[in-house]
Amino acid sequence: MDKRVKNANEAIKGIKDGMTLMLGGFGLCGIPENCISALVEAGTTNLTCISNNAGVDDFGLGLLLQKRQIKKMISSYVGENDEFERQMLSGELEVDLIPQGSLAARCQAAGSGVPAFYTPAGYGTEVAEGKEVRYFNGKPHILEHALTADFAIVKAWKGDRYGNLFFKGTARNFNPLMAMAGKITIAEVEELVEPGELDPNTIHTPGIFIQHIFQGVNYEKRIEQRTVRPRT
Amino acid sequence: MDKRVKNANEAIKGIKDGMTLMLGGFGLCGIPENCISALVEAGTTNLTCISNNAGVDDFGLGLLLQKRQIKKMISSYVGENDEFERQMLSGELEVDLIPQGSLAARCQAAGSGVPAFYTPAGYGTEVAEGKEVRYFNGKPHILEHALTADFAIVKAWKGDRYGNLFFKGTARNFNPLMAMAGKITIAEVEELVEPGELDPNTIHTPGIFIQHIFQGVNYEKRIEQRTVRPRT
Amino acid sequence: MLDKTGIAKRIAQELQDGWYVNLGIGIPTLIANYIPQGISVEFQSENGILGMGPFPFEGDEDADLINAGKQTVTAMPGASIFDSATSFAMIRGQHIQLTVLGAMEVADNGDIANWKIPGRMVKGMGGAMDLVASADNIIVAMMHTNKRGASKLLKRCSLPLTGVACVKKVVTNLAVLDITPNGFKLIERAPGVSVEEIQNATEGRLIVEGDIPEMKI
Amino acid sequence: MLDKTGIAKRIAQELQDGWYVNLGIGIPTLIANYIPQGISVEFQSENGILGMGPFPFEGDEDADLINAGKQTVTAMPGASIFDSATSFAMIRGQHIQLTVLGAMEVADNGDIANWKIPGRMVKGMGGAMDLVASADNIIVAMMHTNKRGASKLLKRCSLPLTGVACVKKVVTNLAVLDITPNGFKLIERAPGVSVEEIQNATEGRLIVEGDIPEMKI
Repeated sequence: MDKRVKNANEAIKGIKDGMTLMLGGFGLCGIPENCISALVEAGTTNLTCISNNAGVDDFGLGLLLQKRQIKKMISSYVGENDEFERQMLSGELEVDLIPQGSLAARCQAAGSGVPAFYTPAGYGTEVAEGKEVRYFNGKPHILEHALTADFAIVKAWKGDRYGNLFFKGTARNFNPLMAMAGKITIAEVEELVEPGELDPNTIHTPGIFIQHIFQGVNYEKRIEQRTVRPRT
Repeated sequence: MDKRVKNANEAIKGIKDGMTLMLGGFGLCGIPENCISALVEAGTTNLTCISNNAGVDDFGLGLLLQKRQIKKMISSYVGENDEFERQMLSGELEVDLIPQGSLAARCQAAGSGVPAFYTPAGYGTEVAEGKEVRYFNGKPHILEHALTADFAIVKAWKGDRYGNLFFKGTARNFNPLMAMAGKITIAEVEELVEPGELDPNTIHTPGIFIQHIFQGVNYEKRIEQRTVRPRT
Repeated sequence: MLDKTGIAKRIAQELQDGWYVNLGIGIPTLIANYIPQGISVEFQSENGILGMGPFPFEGDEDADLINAGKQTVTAMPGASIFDSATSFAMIRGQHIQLTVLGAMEVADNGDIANWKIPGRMVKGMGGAMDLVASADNIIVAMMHTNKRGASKLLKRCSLPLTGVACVKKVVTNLAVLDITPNGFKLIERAPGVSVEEIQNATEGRLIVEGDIPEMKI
Repeated sequence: MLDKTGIAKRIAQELQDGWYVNLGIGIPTLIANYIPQGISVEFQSENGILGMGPFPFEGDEDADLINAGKQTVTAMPGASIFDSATSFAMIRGQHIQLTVLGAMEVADNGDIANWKIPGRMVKGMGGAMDLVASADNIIVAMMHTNKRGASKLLKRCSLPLTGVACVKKVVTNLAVLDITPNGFKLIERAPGVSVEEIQNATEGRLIVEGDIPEMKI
């Protein structure tokens, strides 16, 4: 059960032009920095990327947008990226915006073998167009389908060769859900530890969901909004 | 946010005859021993109990069955309890048997505001009778609904006054899911710790799902099948 | 007339002991600074934290601990961290007692629009559609009029909706208004603001019954 | 003819390196003792553990660490523990490569019955319905005939079904059989068992093509 690969370049080898990728992270928090860089380097194109956000102009998925490697984005919020907005408004980039909770639940559903579920989110809005509406307890809900991807790419704090993952703080976000949903899931970790070092009770993502794992390098972990209070 | 109550008797005060309860545990592992004892003592009757198993003849939910306090059981496996089987076959006890994964998912759905979802489990069997069938990717699925309860009663290893819970080993099982699903959720814990002692990254059940918490006493933690290998 | 801080202070008065609260980006975020004495509430941020504390001290900021506005935050004792599915389980499952968010437009039936201006601006709905579709208690915090002076309290939203008939209360720089079956009901005036000024700034149906008290901030 | 251990040993030959495996109660549990040399597999138990190890040493048993059969077990280095919803996410989401379970009856189209005898015995389906409805690779481990000598490999199940057209392979005390569109296809005979004996013990459609080799255990 040794799922280790050498680095990001080796991990993404199977990713081909035109594939659908899921990428963990919320804003720039918990994004798979190494794999994004490797994808920029590889020049893989025509990608459909499922990720809550689209990075900022010069970091995260913004790097792939700059190079026009992304054909379509599936996200919930893209407000921090001018290049994204430009490509979208000009029609160069296809965009599917979906409610954040539905995005999370659709990934989880895919990983869980649940093909579809009902949610109240988006009823009566553009998001509901073309979707089945059904009432439960007198309240309208829409049918949402599981969302899967050829590859899911997630980033954890610690992991072991079995693929077990532990996330730190709010860098967890979509990562465990996308890890479940990918047909193949790549995990990059800040620290690769020996099996048994992670307490089985506190593993966030059991290794069964992971196919490739490696210890990343040079994490920048950029902060989007550095808000502090003065020491008094 | 102090959710502490003194003991099981105080915790179950709101439970009335005829209510629906969820009780965590798998077999005798992770069952809320203190609250079950308190319910036996209180003599609350006509209960509908949702629990994966029904205990054994003289422990766990078996104690409530002995006293005929349960009108209906909703479970997935009841093979360890002769009194249960007797009451069921004689018609004294209503029983709704549902697939274990559907039971877990229906609790989780209730706690998550998802009123219904599709699952392949049970298609073509008695379980599917009267349920909507729909094909996804060419495969038949049935529609299952969220399952809620007036009270959920769960048992954790450690917890704090905010209601945050940490489970040990496979005593976790249904407990976190039922904790989400109860209109009111009672948590009994082996050890009540100070807020901050539990690492926020490793809390299994965030306190938001819990209404009452107490430190239980005299845990028996009976083992159903003591299987060992000799030391060589 | 209130400034943004004033709006936050007024909404803070709505908080009740033991509530779990989700605060949106912008004015709502400020509310955390004005929790009334003697009550205890917990803040949930939909990116996966409950028990969010104030901004960290300079030098303590952690890239792995942010709120939904991508700002560095801290975790209070008793905080918990979870994935996005669990976070929205809390939201969709109605485990949160109060949701406060900003808006571009609110209609007098409780419709809200805050995620898109067709052809001009698309930020995305983020978690707002889940929040407004699920929460029982939604307060909108916003300016009464937009930059061009036009009312944001309308008969009907002109922008794409975020949710239908969901807003319960609106607190603006001019007034506190409840959403009722008959439209916006004026509850309080901002200090120094007349009923007439509020009427002039409100395009939707406005109900004014009896004496309208001035807010106490 | 095989005993229960023999059935477990024969099924163990089907294991492949890197597989995640769910073993049901009874004969399937024994398979864990006969993993072929040089391959690494991980056992999942649906009550919430992956990387299950052997029974604990005397005195080390922990009431909080059991398998789906309620037996005390151990966790291997690299094990993980999770709630029941995550456990069935693994199962339903097809993250498990092999499921082995017992049965009362199997039909020649792959139907399986193993949870109920109307009016006489009801243990419940436990996780079996989720497992058989989800898994691509299901092997049934059972005796070829019941206690009264009647075949358990049938044209049609007489008992309430657990799942439809899902079993891929059956390993009994007499034979290894694949489920094909035309019925049970005889693959191997147990040591010392003739094709005729298998034919006599099989009520469902049985395909016998060419020479049927004897199992190597």
